[in-house]
Amino acid sequence: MIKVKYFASLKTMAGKEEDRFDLGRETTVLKLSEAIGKTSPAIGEMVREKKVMVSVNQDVVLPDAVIHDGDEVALLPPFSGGAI
Amino acid sequence: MIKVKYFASLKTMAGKEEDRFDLGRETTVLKLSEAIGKTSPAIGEMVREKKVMVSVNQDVVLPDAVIHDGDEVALLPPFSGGAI
Amino acid sequence: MSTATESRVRIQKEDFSVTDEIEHMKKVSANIGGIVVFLGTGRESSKGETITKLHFEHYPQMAEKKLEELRQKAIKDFGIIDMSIVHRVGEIDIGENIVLIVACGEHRQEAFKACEWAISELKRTTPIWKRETTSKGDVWVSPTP
Amino acid sequence: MSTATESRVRIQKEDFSVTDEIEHMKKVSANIGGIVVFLGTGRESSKGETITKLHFEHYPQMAEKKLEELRQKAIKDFGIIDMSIVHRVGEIDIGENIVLIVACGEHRQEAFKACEWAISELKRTTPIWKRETTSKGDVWVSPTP
Repeated sequence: MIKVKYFASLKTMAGKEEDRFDLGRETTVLKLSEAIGKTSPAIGEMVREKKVMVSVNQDVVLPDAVIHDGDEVALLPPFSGGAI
Repeated sequence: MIKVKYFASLKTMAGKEEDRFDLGRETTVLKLSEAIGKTSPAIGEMVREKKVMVSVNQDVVLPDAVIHDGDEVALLPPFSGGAI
Repeated sequence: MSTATESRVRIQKEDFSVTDEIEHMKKVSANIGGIVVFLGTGRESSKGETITKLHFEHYPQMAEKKLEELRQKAIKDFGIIDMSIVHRVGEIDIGENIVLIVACGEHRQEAFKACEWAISELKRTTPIWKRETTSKGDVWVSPTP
Repeated sequence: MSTATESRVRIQKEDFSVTDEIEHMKKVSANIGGIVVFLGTGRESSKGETITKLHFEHYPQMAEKKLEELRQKAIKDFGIIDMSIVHRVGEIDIGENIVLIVACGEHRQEAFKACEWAISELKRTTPIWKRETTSKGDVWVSPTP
């Protein structure tokens, strides 16, 4: 299973904090975005259009990154910490 | 009378915090430096060699400034406030 | 009112004391001569809208990891003695403290550079998000430079 | 322990509280979003010599006047909301606070610029002198950039 975490505006859009997907032993960000898109089409599209960053096990990855069974993936809208 | 204030290293050199000189209604930094030089030759020389700044009534002045009876003159070694 | 703990980077709900954080850092070295602090606070208005409340959310563990990376890079690249970073999350009122960066150097020049770099790098790399509450409702904020 | 008074520039013997000074400044405006602080502290060594004590002397009235001019120029030239400056005089131990500059801006960029300018301008224009006590005796210090 892959755990997917949603933050900030994506959490609101998804209506949940996290999801789990079974995509075999190895998959890609693109395939994961299609799986997410089945229930949240807008989010799937945002990932493919690179409007959100993707982290795997807490490291930001490129769109062609490989994801393994057991990984923690997070969809990260643009950061806005640090006050002003 | 002109009041002359000594600060920091100059206070040590002069052995006092201030001095008073009667140089008429109007004088110059150069003439004042000569008056100071009678008792503290090294200080008079530092003023003439511009190794210290001179203020009149708390404003830094140029070496050719005119000083009036009643003015407060201060001899200011290079500043070193502000920690590092 | 504060809890300056041993950890040099922290994300916490509670407010912090700037004095306590600085005193804690001073103990690191007797050669600290210049300390530069950035304190970000909640502003009342943003793009003409009056803000009544702020809310910060973070990605736990990843955010702390990024802050620690940032701290170590600041020490190495700018030659400062040490740096501490505290960012609050949860509800924050106008005027309250949000984020604190304390850069300690032997001299002031490197502390200024490191502190300014750190806050701009924090905004770029640390997974923290801000939601503003205005009369029009709640909005997740887009990044500002 | 501190006495954050109404005055935005002060020269005093007593220590100050960084937190109190900042909280005092926050009351100036609800639009302060970025506060940059410079805190100068007493270092243990200077040019290889171990310092045991520092002593600061100032030209009363002229020093305060220069700090106020500096504050007003910082506000005008950098577009910050406000600035406060406190400098201690008299005997100061290693590690103790010497000087504090608090620059408050709507945004951080102008606050960084104003704070860095202010400390370097203070060193250049404010009649304050430092004497260091080392094992070799007491020395009035020449200016450092």
